[in-house]
Amino acid sequence: MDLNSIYTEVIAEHNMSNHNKHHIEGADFIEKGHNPSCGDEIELELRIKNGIVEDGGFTGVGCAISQASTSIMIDLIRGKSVEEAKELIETFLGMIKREIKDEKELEVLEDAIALKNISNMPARVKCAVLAWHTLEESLKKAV
Amino acid sequence: MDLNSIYTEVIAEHNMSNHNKHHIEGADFIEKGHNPSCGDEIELELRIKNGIVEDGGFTGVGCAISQASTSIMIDLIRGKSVEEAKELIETFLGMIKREIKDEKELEVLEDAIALKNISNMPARVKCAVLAWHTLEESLKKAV
Amino acid sequence: MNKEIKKDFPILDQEIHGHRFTYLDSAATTQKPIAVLEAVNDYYKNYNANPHRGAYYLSEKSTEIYENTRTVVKEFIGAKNEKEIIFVKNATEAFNLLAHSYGMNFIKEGDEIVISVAEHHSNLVPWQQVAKAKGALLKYLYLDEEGIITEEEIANKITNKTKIVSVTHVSNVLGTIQPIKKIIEKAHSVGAVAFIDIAQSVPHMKIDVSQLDADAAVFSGHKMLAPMGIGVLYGKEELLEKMPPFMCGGDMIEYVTEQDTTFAELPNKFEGGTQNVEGAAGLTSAIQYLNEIGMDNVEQIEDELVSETLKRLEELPFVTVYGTKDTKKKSGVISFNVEGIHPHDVASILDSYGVAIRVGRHCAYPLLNYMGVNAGTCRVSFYIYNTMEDVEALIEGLKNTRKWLGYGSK
Amino acid sequence: MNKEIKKDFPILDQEIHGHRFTYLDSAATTQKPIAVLEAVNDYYKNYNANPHRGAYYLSEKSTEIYENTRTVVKEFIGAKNEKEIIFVKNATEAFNLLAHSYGMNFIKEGDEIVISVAEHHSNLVPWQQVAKAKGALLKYLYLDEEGIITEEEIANKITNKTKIVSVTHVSNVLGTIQPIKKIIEKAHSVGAVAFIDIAQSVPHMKIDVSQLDADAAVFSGHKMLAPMGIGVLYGKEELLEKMPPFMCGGDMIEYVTEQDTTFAELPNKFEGGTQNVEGAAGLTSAIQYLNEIGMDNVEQIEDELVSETLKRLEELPFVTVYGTKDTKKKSGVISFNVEGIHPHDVASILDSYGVAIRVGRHCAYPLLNYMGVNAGTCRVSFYIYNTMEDVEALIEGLKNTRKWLGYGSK
Ligand SMILES: Cc1ncc(COP(=O)(O)O)c(C=O)c1O
Ligand SMILES: Cc1ncc(COP(=O)(O)O)c(C=O)c1O
Repeated sequence: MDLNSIYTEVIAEHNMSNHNKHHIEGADFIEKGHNPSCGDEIELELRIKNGIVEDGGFTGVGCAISQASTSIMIDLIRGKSVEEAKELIETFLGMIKREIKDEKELEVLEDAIALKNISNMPARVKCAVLAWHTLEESLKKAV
Repeated sequence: MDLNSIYTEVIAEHNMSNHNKHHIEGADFIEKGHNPSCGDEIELELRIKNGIVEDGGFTGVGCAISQASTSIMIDLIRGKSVEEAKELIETFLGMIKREIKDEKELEVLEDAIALKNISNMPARVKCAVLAWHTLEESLKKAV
Repeated sequence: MNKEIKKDFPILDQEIHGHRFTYLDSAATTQKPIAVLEAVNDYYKNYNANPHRGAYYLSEKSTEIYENTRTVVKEFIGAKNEKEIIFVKNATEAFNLLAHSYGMNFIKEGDEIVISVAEHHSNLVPWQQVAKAKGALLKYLYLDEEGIITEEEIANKITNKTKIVSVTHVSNVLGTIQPIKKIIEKAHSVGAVAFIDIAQSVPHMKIDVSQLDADAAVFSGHKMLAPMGIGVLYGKEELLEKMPPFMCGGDMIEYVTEQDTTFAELPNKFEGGTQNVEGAAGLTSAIQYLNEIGMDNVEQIEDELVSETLKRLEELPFVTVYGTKDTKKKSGVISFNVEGIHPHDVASILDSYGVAIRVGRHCAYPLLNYMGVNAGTCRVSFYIYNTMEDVEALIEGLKNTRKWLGYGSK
Repeated sequence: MNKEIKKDFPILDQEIHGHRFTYLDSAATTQKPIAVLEAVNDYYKNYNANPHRGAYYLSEKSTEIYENTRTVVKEFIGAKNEKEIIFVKNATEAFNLLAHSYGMNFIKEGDEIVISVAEHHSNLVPWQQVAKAKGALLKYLYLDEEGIITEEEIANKITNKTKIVSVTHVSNVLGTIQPIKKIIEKAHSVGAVAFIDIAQSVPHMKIDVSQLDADAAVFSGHKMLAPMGIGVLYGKEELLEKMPPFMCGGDMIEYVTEQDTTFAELPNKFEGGTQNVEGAAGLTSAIQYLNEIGMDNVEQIEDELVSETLKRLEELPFVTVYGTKDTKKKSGVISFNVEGIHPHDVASILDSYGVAIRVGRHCAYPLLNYMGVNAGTCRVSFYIYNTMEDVEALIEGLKNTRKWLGYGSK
C-alpha cells in the first residue's frame, strides 16, 4: 500500500495546524457527527447568511484523517453558497465511492482531493466522510 | 462389526417370545424405567416374599435389545434371593463396562452373556442396561 | 450427475464395517464438499483475524469475507437488503432469539401463538416457554393423513387473538411441504407476524423469503454443505428494528458507559461477540456450490431418489411409509417403520451393512405422538451426493433386518 | 522455540503490503496451527455426522469426538467432571447464558452485582441488562495506577447485598492480572456467586478453576488456537443444576408434549440444537498443541516478548504505556499511545509496514473512560508464534508513524 497516497502533506498539515478548530461567533448551525465504531466525534459550527456560508469551524476529537478532512472541508466551503456546498458534498462522496473518476470533475474539491485514495483503507473511509455527512445534515436544516 | 455377536438367537427369541411380558399378580414392587434419548420404557413388576424374588414380569415398549435384556434378566432372578439378584446386577454391569472380563465369573449371568458385546455399539448400551438399573432401583426399596 | 457430485465428498468414499458407506442422514447434517473445506483452510491460512475490530489488512479481509457472506445469503434467499441477514450459530439460536427478543417483549396475557404439530423442538420449546412466561396460549395446527396442514386448520386456528404464527416449511420427519404461503397470508390478515422454519427447505429448493412475505425465516448452514457453527436468521427490517438485542457484548453496541448502553444498528445489533468468520467463509462456498449445480437440479436429483425409494419400499410388505407418497408434495425425507422391529434395531442392523439412517423421534415428539408412533420411525433423507446404489443398499439392508430378528432364516 | 512454533502457522509466512507480516493482535483472535486445521479436515473427511442423534458408526464417532473434547477441556482447566463443561459459541454467549439463566432468575430488586471497570463488554452489558430488568445495582471495582483492583475496593464494594461478582482474570486492554482468588473468596464470604472471565488468561497461563473455587468461568476457543465458533462455560455442578436452560430446542430435552417439556440432565440441558463438533475437534487439537508446548513455556515466551517490548517502548520518548510495567503482574498485552497521533492513524501506518495491531476502545469503553483515553489506545498482544523480529518491526514502525504525521522529516 502506498502510504504516500493517503498520509499526504496536506493531511499532515491540516491535522496539525488547527486553524479551523475553534468555535464560530454567531454560529447559526451547530451539528454533531460521530463514528461510534472508532470514537471520532466532531461538532461542526456554521454561520450562514443569505444562503452563503460565511464562516465555519469545528471542535472534537478524532484521527488525522477525520480532523484533516473536516478542516479541508471548512476551507473549501467558506464563502460558498449553500447550493454550491451541497454539490461539493456530492462530488466528494462520489470521489470516495469511486463513482466519479474524472480528474477534471474533481478539481473543484481542491485540497480535498488528497483523500481520494482513502478507499484503499476500507476501515478509514468512515473517518474521511464524517465531516461531510455532518455538513449534509446541517445544510438540510439551512433550507 | 460382527452383528452375530449382538443380535444373537437368544436376543431374537427373548424379543419375540414375550413370556415375561405380563403383569404379576400380587406384585409388591412396581418400578418404571425409561431412556429418554431413545424412548424405551419399561415397567418392572416383582413379587418378593421372605427375601426371595418369587416372580417377575414387565410391560412397556422398546427395542429388541432392551426387551430381550429385560426378559433374560427376569428369567435369571426368578427364585433368587434379593442379595443374589443385587450381585447379578453388579456382575452384569461389570460385564457391559468391560470391568469384568473373566469368562468364569460371568457364567452366573447365563443367557445374559449374550449382551456382552453391546459395548461395540455405544448407542445401544443404554438399551441393554435399562432393565438392570430399573431392578436396582426396585430392590433398594425391597430392603 | 450425482455420481459426479459424489466425488467432491471424500467422506463418502469409505468402508464402514466392511461395507460401502451409504449416508442417508442428510436431514440431520449434510456432508461437506472439498470446496467448502478448502474455503475454510484458505481463510485460516491467509486471512484469519477478528473482523470489525482492526484497522489492518487481515482484519479488513476477514470483515470483507464475513460481510460478503451476508450478501451471498441475501441473494440466495431473496432478502431485500443485508440488514435483514443475521448470523447465528444454528437454527436453534435463531428461534431462541425470536422467542426472547420478539416473543418475550410483544406477547401479552391471553395472546395466542400458533405453530404446527410438525415442528422441530427448536421451533416449539421456545414458544412453550414464551407462552408459559406470558400467560399466552400455544395452539397447534394439525395435519391430514398425508401429513399436510389443512385449509380448515389454517382458517380455524389463526384468529384475531393470534400474535405469532411460526411454522415449518418442510417437516424434518415426513418431508412434507406445508402451505406456508397461505399460512403467512392468513397470519397477516389477522395482524400476526409469520415466522418460518426453512431449515429443511432452503437446502433443497429455491426459496424467496420476500415473495413468501415471511416476517422471519430461520435455517442452519450445516444442513446445506456449510460447516457447523453458522446459521441464519432472516428478518424483515421493520421487525428487526423493533426487537431489542438478544446476546449482549462486543460489537453490538454503539456506546457503553458504566450504567448504560446504546446499541449498534442492524445487523450488528444482534451479533454480539466474535462471529464465526470461518463458518461464513464456508457458507459462501456452500451456496456457490449449490448455485453451480442449480437448485432445480438439486430438486430433481432428490425427486428421482425419493421416487425410486418409495417404489422399492412399497415392494416390501413389512414396511409402512408415513405421510404423502406424492413426490410433488414432499422433499427428500422418508419416514417408515419395519413391522415387528423397533427403529433402533433397524438402525443398528443397517449400520452393520454400512447404511446410516436416523431413527427415533427426530426432535419432534409431539408429531410422533400425533402420528401414534411414540417408539419413533426410521428416517432416510437424501442429498445431492446420493445415488441409486444408496437406495439399493437401503433396500437390501432392510430385507436383512427381518432376518436378524428371527423373521425368516438368516 | 517460538521460531520453531511459528513454522506451524502458515498464515504468518506471508507479505503484507510488501513487508514481512507481523501479527500482534492475538488477544483479539489467535492464528491456527496446521494441526488444528488438519483436525478439522480430518473430522469432515472421515467422521462428520450429527452427534447424539444417530445409531450408526459416524454418529457414534462424532459423539465421541465431541464428548472427548469435554474431557480434554475439563482436564485443561481443572474442572471436577464433564457435567461442568458446557459448549457455547463464544465467551459472549456464555456470559449471556449466565445473565439470562442465573441473573434473571436469582437477582431481586435491591441486590447488587459487582464487576470491575476493566470488564470487556461481554461481561458488562449483560449485567447492565439484568440490573435494569430486576432493579438491582451494578457496582464497579476500580483500579490503581498499575491497573489492578485494590484490596480496599474488594473489601468495600463486595457486601452482604452482593449476589453476583463477575470479574475478568486478565484485562484485554492492559494485560494486568487481577487478584481473582481474593475476589472469589470475598464473594463467597458474603454468600455471592463468583464468575470469572478467563478469555484472556486460559490461553496464556495454567488455570485451575477448582482450585480458584470459581462458580463459573468463561472463555473462547478462537483466542487459544481453536477455530471460531466454539467457547466454553465452566460451571460448578450445583450452580448449573439450579439454573434453567437458556437455548431451547433439540437435544436439550427429556420429554416434550404439546404444552410441556422436561429438560435433559447436565451438560445437555444447556446445549440446544446441533452443536459445533468441528469446533470441538479443533479445540481438542488446540489444547493438545498447547499441552505439548507446556503452559510454562507459553508464559515464558510471552514474558520475554513483553519485557523486550516494554524496554524498547521506554526508549521512545513519544510513547506512553498504560498500566503496570512489571511483567509478573501482566500477561502478553500492552496498551500505549503515541504522542500527537490518534491510535487509528498509528494502526493504518503500521499496517502499511505489515504490522497488525489493534486500536480503539477494545470493547471496554468504561475502562478507557476511566483511564481518561476516550480516543482509545494502541494495543499489541503476543502469542507463542511471535518472535523478537516482531518486536523489532513494531518499534521501527512506530518510529515511522511520527514521521508520516509531520513530526520530523519522512
Ligand atoms: C476479556 C475478554 N472477555 C470476553 C471476550 C469476548 O470473547 P468473544 O468475542 O469470543 O465472545 C473477549 C474478547 O473479545 C475478551 O478479551
Ligand atoms: C426443521 C428443522 N428445524 C430446526 C432444526 C434445528 O437445527 P439446528 O439443530 O441446526 O439448530 C432442524 C434440524 O435439526 C430441523 O430439521
